[in-house]
Amino acid sequence: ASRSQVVVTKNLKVVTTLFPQYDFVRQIAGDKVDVSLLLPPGVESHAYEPSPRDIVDVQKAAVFIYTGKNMEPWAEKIIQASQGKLLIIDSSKGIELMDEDDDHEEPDGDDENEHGHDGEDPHIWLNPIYAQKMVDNIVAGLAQADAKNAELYRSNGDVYKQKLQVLDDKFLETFAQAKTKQIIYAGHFAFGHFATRYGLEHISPYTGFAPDAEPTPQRIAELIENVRDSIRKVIYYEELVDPKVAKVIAEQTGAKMLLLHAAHNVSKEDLSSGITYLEIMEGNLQKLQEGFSGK
Amino acid sequence: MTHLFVVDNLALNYGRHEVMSSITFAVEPGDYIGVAGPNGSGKTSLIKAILGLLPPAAGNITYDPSIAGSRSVGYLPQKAIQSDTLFPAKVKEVVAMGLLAHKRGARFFNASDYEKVEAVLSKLGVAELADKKIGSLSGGQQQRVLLARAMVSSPRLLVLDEPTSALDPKIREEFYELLGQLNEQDGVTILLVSHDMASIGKYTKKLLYLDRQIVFYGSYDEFCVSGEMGAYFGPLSQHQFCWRHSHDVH
Amino acid sequence: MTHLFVVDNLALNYGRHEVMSSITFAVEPGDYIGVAGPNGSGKTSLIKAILGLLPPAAGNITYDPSIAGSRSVGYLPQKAIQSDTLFPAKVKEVVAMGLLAHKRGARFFNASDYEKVEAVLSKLGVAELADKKIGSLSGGQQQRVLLARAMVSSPRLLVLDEPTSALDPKIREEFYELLGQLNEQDGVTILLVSHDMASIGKYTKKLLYLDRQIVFYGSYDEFCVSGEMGAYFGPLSQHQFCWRHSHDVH
Amino acid sequence: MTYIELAFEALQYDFIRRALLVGSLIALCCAFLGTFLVLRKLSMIGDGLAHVSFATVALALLLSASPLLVSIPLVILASFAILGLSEKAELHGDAAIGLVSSFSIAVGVLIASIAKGFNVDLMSYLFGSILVISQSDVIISVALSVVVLVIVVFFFNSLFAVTYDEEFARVMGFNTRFLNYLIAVLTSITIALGIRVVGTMLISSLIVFPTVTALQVAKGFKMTIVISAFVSVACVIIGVFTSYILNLPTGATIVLANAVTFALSFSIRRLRIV
Amino acid sequence: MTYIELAFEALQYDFIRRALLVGSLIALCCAFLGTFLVLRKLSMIGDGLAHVSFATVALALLLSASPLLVSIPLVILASFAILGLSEKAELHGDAAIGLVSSFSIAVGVLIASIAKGFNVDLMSYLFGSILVISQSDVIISVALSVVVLVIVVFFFNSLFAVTYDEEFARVMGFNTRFLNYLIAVLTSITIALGIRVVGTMLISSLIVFPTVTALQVAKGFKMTIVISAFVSVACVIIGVFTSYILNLPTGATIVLANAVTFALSFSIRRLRIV
Ligand SMILES: Nc1ncnc2c1ncn2[C@@H]1O[C@H](COP(=O)(O)OP(=O)(O)OP(=O)(O)O)[C@@H](O)[C@H]1O
Ligand SMILES: Nc1ncnc2c1ncn2[C@@H]1O[C@H](COP(=O)(O)OP(=O)(O)OP(=O)(O)O)[C@@H](O)[C@H]1O
Ligand SMILES: [Mg+2]
Ligand SMILES: [Mg+2]
Ligand SMILES: [Zn+2]
Repeated sequence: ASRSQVVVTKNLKVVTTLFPQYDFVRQIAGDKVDVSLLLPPGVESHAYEPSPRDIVDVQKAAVFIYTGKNMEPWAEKIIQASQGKLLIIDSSKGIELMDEDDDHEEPDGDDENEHGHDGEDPHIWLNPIYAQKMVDNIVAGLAQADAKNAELYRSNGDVYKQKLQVLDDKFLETFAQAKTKQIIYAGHFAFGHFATRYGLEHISPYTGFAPDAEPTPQRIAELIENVRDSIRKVIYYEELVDPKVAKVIAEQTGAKMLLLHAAHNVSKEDLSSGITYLEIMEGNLQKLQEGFSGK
Repeated sequence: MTHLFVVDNLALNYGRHEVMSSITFAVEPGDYIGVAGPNGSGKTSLIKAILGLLPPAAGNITYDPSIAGSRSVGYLPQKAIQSDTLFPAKVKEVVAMGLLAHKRGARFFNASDYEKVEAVLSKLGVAELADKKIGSLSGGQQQRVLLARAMVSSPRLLVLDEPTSALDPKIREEFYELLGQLNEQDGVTILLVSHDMASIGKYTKKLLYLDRQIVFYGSYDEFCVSGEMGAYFGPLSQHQFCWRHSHDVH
Repeated sequence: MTHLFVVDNLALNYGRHEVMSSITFAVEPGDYIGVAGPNGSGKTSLIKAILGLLPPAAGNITYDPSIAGSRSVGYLPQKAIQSDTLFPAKVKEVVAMGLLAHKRGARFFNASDYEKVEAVLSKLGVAELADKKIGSLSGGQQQRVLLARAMVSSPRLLVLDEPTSALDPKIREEFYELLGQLNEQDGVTILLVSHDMASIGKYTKKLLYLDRQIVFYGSYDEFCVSGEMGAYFGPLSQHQFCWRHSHDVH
Repeated sequence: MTYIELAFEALQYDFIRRALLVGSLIALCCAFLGTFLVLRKLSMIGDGLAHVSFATVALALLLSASPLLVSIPLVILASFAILGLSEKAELHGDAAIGLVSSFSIAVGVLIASIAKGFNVDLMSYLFGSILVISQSDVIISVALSVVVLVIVVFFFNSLFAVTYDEEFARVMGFNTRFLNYLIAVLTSITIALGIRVVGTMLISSLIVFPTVTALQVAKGFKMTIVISAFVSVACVIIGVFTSYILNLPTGATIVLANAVTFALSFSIRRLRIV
Repeated sequence: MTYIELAFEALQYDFIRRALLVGSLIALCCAFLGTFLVLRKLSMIGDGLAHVSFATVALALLLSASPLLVSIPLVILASFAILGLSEKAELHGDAAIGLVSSFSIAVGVLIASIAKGFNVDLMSYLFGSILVISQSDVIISVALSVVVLVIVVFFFNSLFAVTYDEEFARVMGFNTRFLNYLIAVLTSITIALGIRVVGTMLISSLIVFPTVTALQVAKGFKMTIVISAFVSVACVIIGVFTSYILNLPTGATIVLANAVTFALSFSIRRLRIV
């Protein structure tokens, strides 16, 4: 059961690392490309080990799309292992520059030793404005790789960006009426760019964006106090992990647990049922509405 | 008289390496048997088989009910110097272990157990070491502690593999006298492996001489009289190892 | 004559536990010294200090250049029965180890080294075990292998801690004769710890009797004549341990 | 606020009280079993069985079964394999752990690859944190800890005998097989549960640190286990409060408390105060 | 396509050729060092030092330094700590590994917490996969492997002596301290590099499996190390091709190849064929 046994088509082969890019490519290119998701659903980059054909697939593909080296450090190595023809799209291109702090150090040339810049949140796709930028990057890359369909990609991209704009507007409108703007989140807070975009407050027991730091007891106590003080007793949790922190807080405060899906990756069922980025974000909108407003 | 145990046509192997075969003999209650033989002749292996530590390749060993299940056996292994000096065990804890065979259920100790431990330690001259860590003792001291462990439960059968190899002469004599008492007064059956033919001759009643088979099994006096002694230990051996006898004969 | 090594006012401790103190004596080249004393009297500790394995708490030991840096010392530890039976080492590999002290740089073996190994194994009667795994030998066989390791490099000084405790009588005699030859013919200096006073009396030239201090250091004959023997081993000891002497005197 | 006030503040939270209760009980089990494990050269078993759990969770997800229900029996089997290998293949305990643990990770990775992914992150399913123990985990932990403690106390002398000298124990008529498997089962349960409830990091440390600390100062076996139990529980309590007061991650703080205690007892021995 | 054709197809890819080259060299180093490590009860050192690397990467990120440059010296230090502890604190090797490894994870977690978390998954920064070895890693690996192999061969007899009987080696005038630290340094370098290049899972297995396989059938030490080296390299080669042909993750397949080889040699011994 391998992707390489699929009936030979002349379609462009595209490999993406995470779900958002995967979905963006589907929206932009439709059936003009064969897009595949490198990371199996539900697998953390930790436990992920490519098989040789995964790598051959990446090499045989025309386009490889990833989020950036903070999100997928291993992607760098896959890129290095590729020989030549592969077109690599860093979908965060340009966004990083927009986000850059003043004290950003210049890379010292040796990209082996590049490391994550503190405070730089890799979850750019959760901000629909950045998502549009990603779409631009992907469209540009696909157009370069497959010039004869370039026009189609551009127009599909424009249509999709329009949808993202609508999504953005809906969020703005909803949050304008909200009674509170605080997200009490029991997971690793991926919604940094999202919160900045809509002027939301957020509180999470974890300080980093990657799941390495353990929560401290005071942070959990703080969360409990916050839930107790809030008008709507709601605690949000993250996708694809066992929501232990949320459960404990819910047990102590009687709060309601709601899933806020950061869309890194989706479950097997969701993937096969063809869930989209927009559907996930609409779901998030509903959940947030529930927490922020009256009922 | 019923046998304490009977070894019947026993063969012992390690993997494909055959150690001994066709071993047949019986031990009576109250026997005091010295087991001797050259290095590698199978003494330790035979003893391990008797204790159930080495499964026979052929033949079998049948025990009298009084010692079956090994509740009344004391054992001193040849490797008496504890290799793991880091193990946190006090001398008295190690010796008390010897009492566990007689207990059931939770096997907790009581006051009289600790008295027994102290008594046997004094008998072997190491009472003042009771609270020391076993790994910090000298070679001979460790051997005495393990002797104490073998003897503390007053077993019906004592199996000792070179028990005096690291003991100083004074303690050695005292130890043999103690064994003699146990055998004479309490009727304890003793199997004692040793290379010290003089002591075997002096203290034990019977000799089992092995060399990958049974060369001799019977009373020590007979061995001295028979040609075997000279054959195995050279012309002078009679004088040397049949000490009490040679002097009687003089 | 220059000393082989001099022990000067030595004291040895384990942690806060004092083993011995004020030990002063000198060993001459060609000496053959039996070291005796009760269990726990500090024999092994003293030997370890001489070999540089136990740092002195006070005093010091000075060596003649010929043995300094330990390139010409053979050693048999008391714990001769290898505890780790799983270690994959053939008898000849273990014995060859004894030759490494004389090598420099990469310390590889050559053909003559393997001849030496075979020669010493034959001398100790274990030539046929050369290709066996050390862990599969009997206690006495292991002791012989470690003896071979101590002797294979023809060292100038041999330090043996109870080397015959597990040997059978025949091999024991042969071994003592071998030691005698080495001492007489090759001038090897020997320090031999043993509880076997009879053998010490019979084979060694000098006695070092320890009991947490030096009780006696001098020729064995003097020890027999002096009152010490009787004091330590009881009235009969003279007859028993001064064997060759008592018979001379008769 | 003073430290004392902060400590009292901490106590008002359910999750802190649970951490103290469950943490202390698991610490006690680990200290009791740890002494036997460390002396049998099975110090790394916590780590090894964590790797096994990884594979079992992968399997459970593949079969759509409950991870804990698949995990516990398979972890027990793995601990039997470790025992069996060290007997039959004549390996030291740590080599047997190494074999079983590398093998399990490889199997886990293979399962993940064949299954082409799961619906949840494997690791998060498995790894707990002492701060977020659910109601049901509290009940299971308390019940199992009590069972483990009672069994260890009941068989204490037998377990000591078989740990110190298995051959001698056999001669004395002990069922050494049974005792070995008993330790294996108790260890597996404690570790499988511990990994889920307080995480691998903490469970591994709780097995090694208190015992090794006790070994520095104790001469006898009973003393070792008593000191180990005391140190273990004390470090959990100190760690929980300190982490609250200084706003540090709790598991790591407990491990550090253990490290400090070890350093102390190591110095005591080195300076020959005891 | 037949299997043979698939194998030839595999060879046309650079990344496969790199995997074969670097994999074999690292396997050879691991087999050579593994024999000494397993016999010294340091089988789990690969695992332990992987945990140390976790802490060092956290530190490197905190200090904005290059992870590999911070990692290698600290891993070497940690291996010295393991050695030192097993000497000075009189612990078995595996207990010392347990101490150092739990402590490191706790420190890593604390650093991550103090740094207010990082944006990259620390582990993924560290872990390599045998299939994605960069050009520069190939060069470093080849160079270091050659150095390690030459040193081990040069000191072979001395290392054997000190592993078998350290006391005797000291009496013979060996500098046992030097030799111990030599093994520690070589091991640390091999492991730190191996974790980055082929991942922890593979490096741990390559240390334990081939040696243990060899121990089942070999009587002597030289034989053990030769069989171990042969098995180790053969399993890497077989694993790489098999994983290509059957489309399985390569590291896990190599581990399975090792497990199968172990099972074979275990049966050979049990059935007393040798
Ligand atoms: N590692 C150790 N730690 C603490 N004390 C020790 C240690 N080794 C030996 N001792 C103590 O030092 C004293 C001398 O021991 P040593 O081994 O030197 O005696 P020995 O004369 O060789 O005795 P034996 O005839 O029994 O071999 C003994 O009291 C012993 O308990
Ligand atoms: N574990 C083992 N594996 C393989 N062979 C063994 C093992 N143990 C002993 N042997 C072999 O079995 C034979 C008998 O050994 P055993 O230990 O019974 O001899 P022994 O009479 O006790 O000798 P010693 O007087 O030296 O103690 C020897 O040839 C020995 O090499
Ligand atoms: Mg024997
Ligand atoms: Mg001694
Ligand atoms: Zn994320």
